Amino acid sequence: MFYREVGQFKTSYDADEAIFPIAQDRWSVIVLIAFASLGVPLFAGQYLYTEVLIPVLILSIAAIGLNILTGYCGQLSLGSGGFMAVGAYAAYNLALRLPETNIILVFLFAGVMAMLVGLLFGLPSLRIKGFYLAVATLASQFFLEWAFARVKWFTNYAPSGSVAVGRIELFGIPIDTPGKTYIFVLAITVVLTLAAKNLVRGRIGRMWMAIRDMDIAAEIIGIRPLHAKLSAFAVSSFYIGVAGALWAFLRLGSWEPLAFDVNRSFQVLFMIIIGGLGTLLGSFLGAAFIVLVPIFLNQLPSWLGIAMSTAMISHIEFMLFGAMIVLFLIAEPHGLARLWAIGKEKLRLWPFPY
Amino acid sequence: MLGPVLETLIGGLMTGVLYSLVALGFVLIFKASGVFNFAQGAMVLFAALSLARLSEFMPLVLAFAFSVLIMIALAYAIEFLVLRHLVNQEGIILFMATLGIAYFLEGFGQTLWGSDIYKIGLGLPTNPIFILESVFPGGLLIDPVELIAAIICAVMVLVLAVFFQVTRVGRALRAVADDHQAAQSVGIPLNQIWLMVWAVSGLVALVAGMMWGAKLGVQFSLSLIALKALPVLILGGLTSIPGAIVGGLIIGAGEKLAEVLLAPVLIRTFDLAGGGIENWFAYVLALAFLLVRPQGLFGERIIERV
Amino acid sequence: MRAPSEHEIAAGNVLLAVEDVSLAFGGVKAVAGVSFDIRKGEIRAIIGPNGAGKTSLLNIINGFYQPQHGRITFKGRPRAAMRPYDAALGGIARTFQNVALFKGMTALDNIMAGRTLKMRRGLFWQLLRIGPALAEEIEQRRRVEEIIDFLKIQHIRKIQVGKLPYGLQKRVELGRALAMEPDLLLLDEPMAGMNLEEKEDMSRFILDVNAHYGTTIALIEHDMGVVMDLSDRVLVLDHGVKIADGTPAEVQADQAVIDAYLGLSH
Amino acid sequence: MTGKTMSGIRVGIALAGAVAVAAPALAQNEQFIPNLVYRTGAYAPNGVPFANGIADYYRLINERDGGINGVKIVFEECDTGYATDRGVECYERLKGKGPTGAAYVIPLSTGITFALTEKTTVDKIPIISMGYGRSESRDGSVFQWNFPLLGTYWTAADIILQHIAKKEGGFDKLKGKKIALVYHDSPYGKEPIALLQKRAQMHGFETLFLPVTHPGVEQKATWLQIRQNRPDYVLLWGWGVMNSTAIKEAVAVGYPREKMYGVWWSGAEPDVRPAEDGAKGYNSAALQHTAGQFKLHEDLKKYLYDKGLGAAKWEETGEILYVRGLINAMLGVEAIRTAQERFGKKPLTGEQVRWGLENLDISADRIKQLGFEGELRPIKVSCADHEGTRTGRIQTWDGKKWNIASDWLTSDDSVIAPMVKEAAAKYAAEKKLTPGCLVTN
Repeated sequence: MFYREVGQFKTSYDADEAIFPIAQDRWSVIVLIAFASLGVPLFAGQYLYTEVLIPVLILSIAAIGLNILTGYCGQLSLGSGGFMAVGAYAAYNLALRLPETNIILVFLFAGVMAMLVGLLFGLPSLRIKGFYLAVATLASQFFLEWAFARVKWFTNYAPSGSVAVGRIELFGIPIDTPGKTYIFVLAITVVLTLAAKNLVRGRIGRMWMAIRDMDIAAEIIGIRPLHAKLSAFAVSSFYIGVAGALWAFLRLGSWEPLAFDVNRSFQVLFMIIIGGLGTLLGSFLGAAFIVLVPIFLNQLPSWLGIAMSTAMISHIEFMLFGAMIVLFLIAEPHGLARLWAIGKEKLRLWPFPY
Repeated sequence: MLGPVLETLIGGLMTGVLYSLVALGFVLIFKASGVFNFAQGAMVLFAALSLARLSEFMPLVLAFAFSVLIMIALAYAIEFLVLRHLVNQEGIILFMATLGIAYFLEGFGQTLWGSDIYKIGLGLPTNPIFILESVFPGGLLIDPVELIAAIICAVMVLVLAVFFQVTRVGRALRAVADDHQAAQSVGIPLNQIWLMVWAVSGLVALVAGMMWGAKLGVQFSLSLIALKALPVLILGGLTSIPGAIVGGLIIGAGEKLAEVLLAPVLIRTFDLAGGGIENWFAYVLALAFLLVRPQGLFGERIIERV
Repeated sequence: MRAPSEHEIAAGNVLLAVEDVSLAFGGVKAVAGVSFDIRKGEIRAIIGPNGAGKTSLLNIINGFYQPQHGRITFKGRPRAAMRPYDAALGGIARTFQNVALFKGMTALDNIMAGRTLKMRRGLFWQLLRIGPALAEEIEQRRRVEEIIDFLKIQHIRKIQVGKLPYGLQKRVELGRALAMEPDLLLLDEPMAGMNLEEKEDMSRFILDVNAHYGTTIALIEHDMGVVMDLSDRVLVLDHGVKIADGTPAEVQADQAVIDAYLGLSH
Repeated sequence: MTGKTMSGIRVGIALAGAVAVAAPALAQNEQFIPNLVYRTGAYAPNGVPFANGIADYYRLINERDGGINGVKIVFEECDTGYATDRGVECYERLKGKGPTGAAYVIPLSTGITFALTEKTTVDKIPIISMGYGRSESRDGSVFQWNFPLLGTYWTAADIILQHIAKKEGGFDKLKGKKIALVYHDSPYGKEPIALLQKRAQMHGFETLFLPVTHPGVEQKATWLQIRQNRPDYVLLWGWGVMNSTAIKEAVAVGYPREKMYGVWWSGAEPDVRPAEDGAKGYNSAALQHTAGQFKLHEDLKKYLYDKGLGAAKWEETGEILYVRGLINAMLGVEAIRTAQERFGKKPLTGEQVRWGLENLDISADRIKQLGFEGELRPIKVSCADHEGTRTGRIQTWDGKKWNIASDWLTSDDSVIAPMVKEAAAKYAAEKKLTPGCLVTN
């Protein structure tokens, strides 16, 4: 009853092509964004900002990026960490060498550089598929990790190999508190998410999905695999690069290449598997899941008043993620997002059983 | 100059043998069930941990026997809990599922067995052997542990080859590898075969874990050798046992030679902060190969049908 | 047997000609020296027993397989082989024996995907989805809705095609092919696995497409009744070799055909 | 089950105990201390004993003394896995806990120390990086919140070089020699490079830097290069599984262990034990203390282990890294005690504890009183010197235990001080800081 689309007639294709054709969806998204930007700052403390909201938002951008490539276009990548590193170091170097550059431009540059590198490493996807491609993306992961540790110019000859960013400001306003950082990240996330939503429901998104579902048939209706795959690599790497720069600048502040190692790649992949392959909502749910579970596990023993060692918590985290991935792949390949959709379906009929 | 190069080559080849051993586990599973088992590395860790911890209480032989049982139980659990539910899924989904299994096993293994460094005391000689001392100054170095590992690996491959060629189970396995449905239609029970093949690759993991463990100690990082075996597979072809062996040797020798010979040149030319190129070099080598010959050295050509 | 249509009058205007084409897999000859043509506006049937090389021939026409020998002339342009993309660009659409839809997408998106070639706006406009990109999308949507109406699949528009029954999937696939506004439509067993009612529906759609859009159609079909009803001309293959070519009546009377095919199935 | 898993569980019990006390009472008389550790992953073999030492000392203070002057210590562990980003996460998660927030943070990783350096300045929480961290951070006028107590990596490298020079008969004898550094490819491993380069320039020896990729199990090529380049000495800056692997590989290529010198993080039992007899003769720097039980252990036994409250196994309490954990925790507790003298016997803020650290002055008598005699030399911290003392020794593994193999060696400040000054000035310039001592009211 609460989620009814009955009675909402679309009188034009224009209306049906709107970004959220169902009124409840439209309103809930508007309310959600309004709440996130206006409501949350009323009560959020520093911990909620820096440990939950900011990391979830930034990782969601990375997850959207990987979801475009893997979930929408069907090209498995284990190189997200490397592309995040490209974004981080590109942003670092631009901010370092042209300190007057607007921070928005810095992040755009990060995305563009990651996009170019992504295009380069996406080229093999034309010849190789599936886990062969996954292994090829691992090659890029290891190479990039190595390059940022070894080429001294990237780290401005820092003897430790660790780099740090200074003050960040936007149009003269310093982004120095968790609250401001959050709003800034939120704005970027909203813009990038809406752009991704537009892409995946238009011509390009259909091209990606066609390649994913059946690349041979796609070619026959005039979709060039080269075009589709490379555009997916480009857009995906752009998002991941921006996420990497945000992660480095607004979350870590100081980092070394290990912050973007292969575990980061796995982490982002797990987000989209658990959240839902080929859904944008899933990218958010997956990121939230991956961020919240360790926090939750750490709190759990004290809530329950039982003894659990630090090592045990870590091990459980490993086991839980592993089990969740298998479970989702078996039971619900579309992940948390699908569970959400089923829930919505139920709400549509509630309280009537049919 | 020749001495060091030869020595690096020998060292690389022997490391390569150990890679082959891990890659072999991958190949077996892929051949029979089409699953690209990323958890092979975690299985190596798990097997080695079992062996190391059990051997603290009992003679090594007994510990080995128990570990074999544990690996078979593990194979059964994987088949029963995971694979059975993912029949007919795309390869990529199965691959991701094994990623999940790998994570689970890493946590589970450490919960069960601990996360310290453990010893596997095979009583192998550790001091280096030098050969051809008359030809090269200082002789050529050979690590006896690796030499023994190489021999064990060779025996292992021989046994597997015989197993596949001669036994009834082996023939059934090959039939399954060729065509699942056809094999099923002539009455070969798929589930049993899969169980079998996971158990065998568990055994291979145990041997690999034993050799690596004897060399370096058993510790969490063992699971990372899965990442080392991937380029080997790409190079050798996913379905070929000889491919895994030859691929391992090429990757092992290639990466060590690159590190010793190429890295110093790169460092000088580009003013790098150190070498350490072997990690990606193996992958780039495999990738370059892949672009030329997508099915790998010995792999079967993949023909796509509409 | 239907009355000669107006298209047959226009016959003689060749859209696609295949000359002496051969294709072998390993040692097996799938197609051996086949020559035939498809005329503008006609409905051309390709028949033959299993393994006769029918599907292989379609695959050669739209560039899936590269023939080892022979020449294809499409719209007056001869070439040794097609590429699938070039075929699509040139206006060749097709459906498959085992439906080749994009299973994760809705029926609407599947058909919209068929209009990819008609859409021009690049990444930037797509990102914003305002102005030209939105206008283009809405324009194409309008065309696609016509096809949806025509195939009477309005009710399944927003359902993932993987969840649809087989018959409807076939219809969506036809819709996707039609969305390309093809000059030549290749149908590989469009009625396989359908019940009588569905077959009648599908026959009606095929005839309507031919009449309504003037689309040239080449189809592979096993049901001889359907073939005789629908087609203007029939090509008969057996073991990769052409054994007859002519009107349904001529083919039906051909001794070689009766021996190789009709004789066996009747 | 035996071993570390079990001991881990015992820590858990101890931990939950503390939390259970904390939660219902909402007691305000508690000092919260976060504990960044790693009990899992590639570095667990070294992380676990250290974490146990810290945990046991805090518990001992609570059990024996009822806290620091009556202020109970509440601590919480967070597993970083030695990963910098996890470390930052842990820090952020724990920094605000307790009535006054975190007293100080012990990152137990140079990478995490680097990452936290700027954050702690904003949050006003001091970092104790005992025997690690940024070498230039001993300059308290620039790095006001960093305390690399007992010695930085420049100190460590200098002590080792002094020992080698002594063996060779003076620094001038190093001319033409070749010294290799096998290092963990992270900020930790890279720290000594600057000092080695400086000393190489001064004395004319050659250097060879060989990075080892995380986690350090892949060192075959590294050691083949060592065999082929035949350096006169090999310095090892490894951690966790990398150390034991390095020694094993040295055995495999026949490099004499007597010529290998590890930093003090490469000189504990887990590093040499897996190599068995092969490690015999291997040297490492020692951070003032040695292995073995000492006076404090009487209390540890009486108040913790006899009651089953200890985090480790009793036999493990004499291990090097466990002892180091004890010392680290003790220095932190003493800093709080020092600060309490000025700010009152109540839970203190990080800012107040920082004052305690900067005015930390532990005399020989006090060390004896604390039960650490023989494990630590007097330490006096000041704004100009956040290191407090820079003296160490060299120890050698005889196959069974570590033996002290040198006199006390103090790093040469005529070499290091200018380097610190330069590096700190560069940092201050980059961050636009005005150097100066921090005054806390």
